[in-house]
Amino acid sequence: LSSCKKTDDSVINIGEVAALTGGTATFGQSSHNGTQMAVDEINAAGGLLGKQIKLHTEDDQSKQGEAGIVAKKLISRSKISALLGEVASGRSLEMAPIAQAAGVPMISPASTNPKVTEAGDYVFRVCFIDPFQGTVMSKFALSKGWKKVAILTDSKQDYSVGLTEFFKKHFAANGGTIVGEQSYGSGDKDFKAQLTAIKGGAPDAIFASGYYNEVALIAVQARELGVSAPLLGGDGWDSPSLIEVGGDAMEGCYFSNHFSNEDQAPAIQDFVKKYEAKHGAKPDAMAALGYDSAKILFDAIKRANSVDGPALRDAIAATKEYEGITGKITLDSQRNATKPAVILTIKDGKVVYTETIAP
Amino acid sequence: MEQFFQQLLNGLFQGSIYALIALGYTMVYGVLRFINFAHGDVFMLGAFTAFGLHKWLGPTFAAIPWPVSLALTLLISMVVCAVLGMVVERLAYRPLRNRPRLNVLITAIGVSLFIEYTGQLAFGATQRPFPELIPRTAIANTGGLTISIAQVVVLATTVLLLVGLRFIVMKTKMGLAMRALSLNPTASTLMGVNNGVVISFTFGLGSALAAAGGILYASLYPSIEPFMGVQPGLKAFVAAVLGGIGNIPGAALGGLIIGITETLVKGYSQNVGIPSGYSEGVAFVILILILVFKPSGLLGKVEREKV
Amino acid sequence: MLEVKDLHVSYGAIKALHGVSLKVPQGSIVTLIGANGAGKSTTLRALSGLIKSTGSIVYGGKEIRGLPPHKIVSRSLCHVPEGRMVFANLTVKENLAMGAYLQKDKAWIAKQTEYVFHLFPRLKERENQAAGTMSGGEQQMLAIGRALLGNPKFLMLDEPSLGIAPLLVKAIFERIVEINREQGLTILLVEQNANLALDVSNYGYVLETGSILLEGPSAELKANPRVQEAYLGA
Amino acid sequence: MKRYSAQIALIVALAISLGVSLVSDNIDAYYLDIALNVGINIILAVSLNLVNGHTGQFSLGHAAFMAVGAYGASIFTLEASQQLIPMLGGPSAFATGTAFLIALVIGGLCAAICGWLVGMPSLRLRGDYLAIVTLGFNEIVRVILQNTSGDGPFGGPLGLKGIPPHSSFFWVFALAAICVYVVASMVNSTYGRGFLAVRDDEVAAGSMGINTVRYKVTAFVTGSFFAGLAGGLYAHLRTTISPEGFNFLKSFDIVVIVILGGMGSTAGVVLAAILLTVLNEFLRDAEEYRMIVFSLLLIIMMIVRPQGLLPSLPFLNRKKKSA
Amino acid sequence: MSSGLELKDVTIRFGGLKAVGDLSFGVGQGELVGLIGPNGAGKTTVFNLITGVYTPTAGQIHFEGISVPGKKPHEITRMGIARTFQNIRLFSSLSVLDNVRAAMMTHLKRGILHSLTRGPVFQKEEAAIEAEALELLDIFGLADARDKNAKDMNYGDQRRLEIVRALATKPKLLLLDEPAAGMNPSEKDDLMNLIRFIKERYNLAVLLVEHDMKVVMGICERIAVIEYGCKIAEGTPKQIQCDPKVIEAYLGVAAE
Ligand SMILES: Nc1ncnc2c1ncn2[C@@H]1O[C@H](COP(=O)(O)OP(=O)(O)OP(=O)(O)O)[C@@H](O)[C@H]1O
Ligand SMILES: Nc1ncnc2c1ncn2[C@@H]1O[C@H](COP(=O)(O)OP(=O)(O)OP(=O)(O)O)[C@@H](O)[C@H]1O
Ligand SMILES: [Mg+2]
Ligand SMILES: [Mg+2]
Repeated sequence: LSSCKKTDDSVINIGEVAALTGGTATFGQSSHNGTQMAVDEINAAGGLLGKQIKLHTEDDQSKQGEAGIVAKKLISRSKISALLGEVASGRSLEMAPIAQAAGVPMISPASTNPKVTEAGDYVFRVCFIDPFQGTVMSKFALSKGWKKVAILTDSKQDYSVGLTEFFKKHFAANGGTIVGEQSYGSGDKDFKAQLTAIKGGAPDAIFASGYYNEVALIAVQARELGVSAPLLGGDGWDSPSLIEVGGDAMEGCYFSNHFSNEDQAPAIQDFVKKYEAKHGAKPDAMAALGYDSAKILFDAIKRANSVDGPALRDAIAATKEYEGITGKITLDSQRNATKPAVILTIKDGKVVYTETIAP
Repeated sequence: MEQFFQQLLNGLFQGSIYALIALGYTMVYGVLRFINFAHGDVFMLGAFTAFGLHKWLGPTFAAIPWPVSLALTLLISMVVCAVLGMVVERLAYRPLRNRPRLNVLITAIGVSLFIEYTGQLAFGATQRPFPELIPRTAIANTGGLTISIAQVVVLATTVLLLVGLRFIVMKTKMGLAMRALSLNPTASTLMGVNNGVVISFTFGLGSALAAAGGILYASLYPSIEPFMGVQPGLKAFVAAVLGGIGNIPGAALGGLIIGITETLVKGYSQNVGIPSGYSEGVAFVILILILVFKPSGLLGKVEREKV
Repeated sequence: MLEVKDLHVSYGAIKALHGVSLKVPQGSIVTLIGANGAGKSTTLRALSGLIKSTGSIVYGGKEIRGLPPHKIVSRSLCHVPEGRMVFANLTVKENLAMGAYLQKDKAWIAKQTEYVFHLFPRLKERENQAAGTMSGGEQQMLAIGRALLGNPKFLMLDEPSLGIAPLLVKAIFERIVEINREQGLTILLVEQNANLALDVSNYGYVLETGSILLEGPSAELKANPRVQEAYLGA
Repeated sequence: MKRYSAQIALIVALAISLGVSLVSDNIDAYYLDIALNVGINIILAVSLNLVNGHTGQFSLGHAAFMAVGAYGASIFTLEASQQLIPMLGGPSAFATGTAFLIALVIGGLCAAICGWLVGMPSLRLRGDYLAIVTLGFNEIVRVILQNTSGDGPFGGPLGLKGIPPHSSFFWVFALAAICVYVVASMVNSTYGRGFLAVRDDEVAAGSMGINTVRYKVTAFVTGSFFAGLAGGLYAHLRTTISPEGFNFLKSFDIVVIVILGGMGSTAGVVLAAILLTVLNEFLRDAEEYRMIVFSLLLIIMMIVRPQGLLPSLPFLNRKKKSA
Repeated sequence: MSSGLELKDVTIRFGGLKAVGDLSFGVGQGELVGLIGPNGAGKTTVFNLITGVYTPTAGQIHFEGISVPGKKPHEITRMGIARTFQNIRLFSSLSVLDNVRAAMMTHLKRGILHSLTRGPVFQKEEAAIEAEALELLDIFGLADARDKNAKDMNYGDQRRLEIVRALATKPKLLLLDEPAAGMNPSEKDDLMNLIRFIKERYNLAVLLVEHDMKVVMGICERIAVIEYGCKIAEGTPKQIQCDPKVIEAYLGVAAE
C-alpha cells in the first residue's frame, strides 16, 4: 500500500500550489510566473548545492479543499523539500497544517491574513500582513487630512474584510470618522446602490479594500454618479487592468503595495524587464512576491547547505534584511515579513510611486 | 428623497439588464424545458466577440457614429453566437433529445464548464477593458439624478426584445410550433413540424439574445473575463423562475423586481445595521418567498393537470 | 396507394412486429384488428416514421421507410396517435392551427376548421379552453379534428372510438365513411371495436403477436368463426 | 442466509473499515486522502440520490446541508470537545472518538433540521422550481456564513481553521457503509416503493394511499442528515472550511455524480463517486486542460451512456451494500 | 347513517364552467353501479371529487358516514376508496410487481425504520406482501409480466394493471374509469367476468364509468346517467335503456 516510488536525488524538489484556473486564476498565474522565473534563473546559474531545482506546480482551481489535497500530493508523491504558495489566505490555511505536520517548510508569497503563520514554525510568508497594511492606509489618509472616509468591503474575501477591520480600528482611534460602510461580493459588477448611499455621507475619500477587478468598476461608477472623492486601497489593486478598465476614473487614487514596478532600483528594473520579455506584461505584486518567496527559499537552502526540514526551517526563519524585489525582508519571530510598504498613486494613466511607509 | 429616487433608478436599470438576460433564458426553457446553464457563457462569448471585433476593426468603428457601430457590433456578434449556439445544440444536446431532462441538464453544465475553461485558456484569466461602444456620458443630471446613455439603451433594448419575442412566440407560426414542441414533441412532428429546425432556431435565437445581453452588460460594466457570465446567468435564471419560467413578460418582471429590491437592500440595509453584503442573497430570498405563496411564479400559469 | 412488405420492429430486445405485410389501395378503408399487444399501434408508428423499422413501406410508388415523421406527414399521410397526444397547454383553436401547420391556403384552413367544428360542435364551444383540461372524449375529438386539418390523403386512425360515447362513436364512423366517399380519403383504421370496424371497412387484417394471422374482405372476416370467437365476442 | 446478506455486507464493510484504519498510518498520505474523499463523496451522492434519484425531487442545494453539517460539527469540536473529553475519561481514543461521533451527529441533526425547514414549504414545488429554491437556499447559506464576523463562531469569509483531523478511514467508511445501507434498505422495501411511486406519478401515488408529502420530506430530511454527516467528516479531514467551498458549484458536483452513476441506482452512484474522485486526480496532470477534458468527458458520457454507469437494476440495489 | 358512498348536491366549477352541478347519488355496500353520460358530462370529475383530487365548490360527499371533502387523496384511499385512471397513470418506471407493492404499502403495520432492521419480522411481512401481490396479478393474468416495466406493456394490460393496483389498496369501494377502453369485444367479456369475480371475492362496491353499453348493461345493478354535470336519469339497466332522455342524449336510437 505504501508508496515505493523512488525519489530522484539528483534534483531538489520544490512544490508550488497555485490557482492556475478558476475564479482567482489571475493571482495564481502571476505568482506562478514569478516563482517559475526564480527557478529558471537559479537553474541557469547552476542550481543549488550542485543540484537543479525541480518545481512541481499543482493547480488548486481556486477551490476550497483542493489546496489541501495537492499539498499532500506534493509532500507524499513528489517528495518535496519545501512548499511555496498559496496566494489566498484561505487556501494557505488549508496547506499550513499539512506542511507543519510533515515537517516541510512552507512559504506563502501573498497570504496576508495573520492566522496563516499561526499554524506552526514551518510556515512563513514574505508579504506584510493585513494589520500593517490597514494601518498604513489609515495613516496615509490621516496624513492627507482626510477625516471622513467611507468604506467599501468585499465581504467574500477575507483579505478585504481583514484590511477593512484594521483600517477602521486605526482610523477611528486616531481621530477619523467612518461616514459610511458598505459591502459587496467579488464578481459583482454594479455598485451604484452602495455608491449612492456613500455619496450621501460626503466622504473625503473612499477606502475600497477589495481586489482590482471590482475596484476599477467601482471607480468608474463612482465618477458616473458624481462622486469625486479619491479611492484608497491595498495591494489587491495591483494589476495593469486596474487602469485599463478604470481609466480616467482611477486618476488620483492611492493604494499601498509591496513594490512599485516603476521603482528605478536596478534590481527591480532588471526583474521588470525580464518579466516583460517573457510574459509580455509588466509584473504585478503577485509576480514579485512569487519571485521573492522562491528566492528567499533558495537563499535559505544555500545558507543551510541542506534541504533537511528542520535545518531549512531554521535557515528561513533566520532570513534578515534580504534584498527582495518587494523590499528589504526580515522574518520576525511570528515568521511574518517585516518590510516597508509603498504608496502608489495613479497619475496620467500610470502608477507612480509616492512614498514609502516603514513598519 | 433624492437619494431614494436615484436608488430606484439604479434598481430599474440594474433590473432591466437582468430582464434582458432572463428573456433569452426563459424562451429556451419554455420550448426545450431544460435549464440552459450555458446561457451565461454564451453571454460571455457575445461580449468577447464584440471585444475581438473592436480590436480588429477599431479604427473603422471609431470613424462611424456610435449607434451605427453599436448596431453592427450587436448584429455580427449575435449572428456569431447564434451559429455557435446551434452548433452546440447539434453536437451536445441533439443526441439527447428523447432522454430524461436531467441528462440534458448535466450536459448543459458540461457545456458551461467547457466554454468557461476554454475561454480562460484562450482569453486568459485577467479581466479586459471593454471598448466604449456607447458613450459613457450622463445624459441627465437634473436634480442630482444621473442616467447614462448606456442605461437608456439597455432599457430600450429590453423593452424592444420583450415585445419582439412575445410576438414571435405568441403570434407567428414558428412560435406556435415552438410551444407545441415544448408540450409534446412526438405530436408536433406528426403535425409536420421539423423538430430539429425549430429547436435549432430556438437555440440560435436564445444565443443571439444572450450575445446581445453580454454586449450591453459589458457596455454598462466595462470589464470582461471568462467567468463574467456565471453571476448574471444565475440572476437571470432566478428572474426567469420568479416571473414564471417559460413566461416572457414574467422574465422581464422578475428581472425588474430583483434589480430594484437588490438595489434598495444594498442601499439601505446598512442603515439598519445589516451589512450590504447580504444583498447577494436577496434575490433568492424574494424567490423563495414568492414561490412559497405562488408556486408557479408571478405570471406563470398554474398548470393544473387534468387527471 | 400504400404497400407494406415484411415490416419488422423491435423495442430494445422485445420484437413487436415479425414481418407484417399489408396493402391499402387508394380510396379504401382498411382495418387492422387484433388483441391487446398484437402490434397494431406499433404498425402505425412504424408507418409514420415514429419508430425505426426494417422492411419496405411504399407509398404512392415511393419508399418512405426511414424518412423522419415530418417528411412523411408532408406527403399527406396523417396519423391520429394512440393516447390522443393533444397539446395540453394550447387551446383547442391552437391545436387545430397546429394540425394545419403545413397548409398554406388560409381560406382552405378556415373552411376545414368550420368543417371540423361542424363534425364536433363541442370543440367549437370550447375553442379557447386548454386542451389538457378537456374530458377524455373531447380530447379524442380534437385529435381527429386536428388530423383532418392536415389535409390528409391517407389517414391512420389509432382507436378513434376509444373513450367516446356510443352516440358519438356512430357519428364518427359515419363521418369517416363520409370523408372516405366524398373526399376520396384513404383510411387505415386500427380499432378494438372490431364489429364496427369491419362494418365500415372494405378489407381487414387480423394481427396476432406481431404477425398477420388472417386477412380478407371485411364481410368475410366478420363471418369467420375464428374471428368471431377471438375478437367479436361471440 | 441470503435474506440477511444486507446486514452481513454491512458488518463486513464496518470490519474492513476498522481493519484498514488500524494500518492507515502505512498508507501514503495522498492516497489515503483520495480514499477518504471517495468515502465522503459516496455519502454525499448516495444521500442526494435518495432525494433526486429515488424520490424524483430535484435538489440543487446539497452543498448547503453539507455546509451546515460541517460548521455544526466543527463548532462543536472546537468549542465543546475540550470540556467533553475529560468527562469521558480523559484523552483516550474512546473519548475523542465519542466526542467526534457526537460532533458528527450534531452536524447531521443541524442539517436535518434545516432540511426539514426548507423542505416543508418548498417540496410542493415541482421540478425546476424546487431546483432553483434549493439552489437559492444554498446561496443564502453561503452568503450568511460569509457575512458573519471574522471573530464570531463562523469565522466570516475565512471560515474555520484548526479543526482537528479526526476523519480517519474508519469513520469515513463506516459512515459511508451505514449511509448506503440505510438508503438501500429504505428504498428496497414495500414501504420504500413509495419513494419511487412519488417519483413516477405523484397524483397516482396519492390515490394509492401514499402520503406524498411525508415521503418527500422523509427523503429530504434523511438526505440532509447524511449530507450534514459528510460535511462534518469533510471539515475534520480538511481541517479548514470556508463558505465559498460550499457554493452551488459544489452542489453541481454532487448532482453530476448522481446522474453519472444512474439516477436511483445506489450501486451506480457509489461507482461514480469512486470513478469521478479518482478521475479528478488523474486529470491533474492535464493542468489547465483539466476542466476542459473533464467537461468533454461529461458531455460524451451523457451522450453514449445517458442511463448512467449502472442504471437502477433492482438486484444490484438489493445486494451491493458495502462501500 | 348509511354505509357506502353518498353524494349530496355536489357542484364544482372550473372558472365559468360548471362541470358538475347539484349532483346527488349513492353507492351502497356491495353494489355495482354504473355512471354513464356523454363525453365531457363530468364523470371523471365526479371520480376526482370523490377521491380528493378536486374539492367540490358546494355539496357534501360522505363515505361510511365520514365526510370526504377536504381530505387528502391518500387519506381517502385509506378510508377504503380506490380508483383507476382514465388516462392511465401507472408508476411507469416500476415493474408490474412493484406497482402493486407500492399500493400495498398502506397496509404495513410498521414504518420506514422497520425496513432498516431487515429482521425476520420484516422479511416475513415482505414475503407475505409479495405473495398477495402475485395472487392479485394472477387473477388478471399478469403474473408472468411481474418483472416487466409498466410502461413497456400494451394498452390493454396497462388497464388491467390499473385495476390490480387499485385492488391492492384493499378498498371497500372501487371506482373504475373506462376499464374496458382499448379492449376488443372478447377481452371485454373477460373483463366483465373479472369485475364480477373480484366484486364477490373481495366484497366490493363498484362504481363503473364506461362507454361500452354491453359492459355497462351487462354487469351493473343500477345506473346513473349524467349530462352537463347533472343527473338526468337513474335506474336499472332495463329502465335506462328505454329512457327517452337517455336515448336522445347518449345512447342513440338502437341501443343493443
Ligand atoms: N415503448 C415500448 N417499449 C417496449 N415494448 C413496447 C413498447 N410499446 C409497445 N411495446 C410492446 O410491443 C407490443 C405491441 O404493442 P402495441 O402497442 O403495438 O400493441 P397494440 O396492438 O396497439 O395493443 P393495444 O390494443 O393494447 O393498444 C406489446 O407486446 C407491447 O408490450
Ligand atoms: N381542470 C379542469 N379545468 C377546466 N375544465 C375542466 C377541468 N376538468 C374537467 N373540465 C371540464 O369539465 C367537463 C367534464 O369533464 P370530465 O372529464 O369529468 O368528463 P367525462 O364525463 O369524464 O367525459 P369523458 O367521457 O369524455 O371522459 C369537461 O367539459 C371538461 O372540459
Ligand atoms: Mg394500441
Ligand atoms: Mg372521463
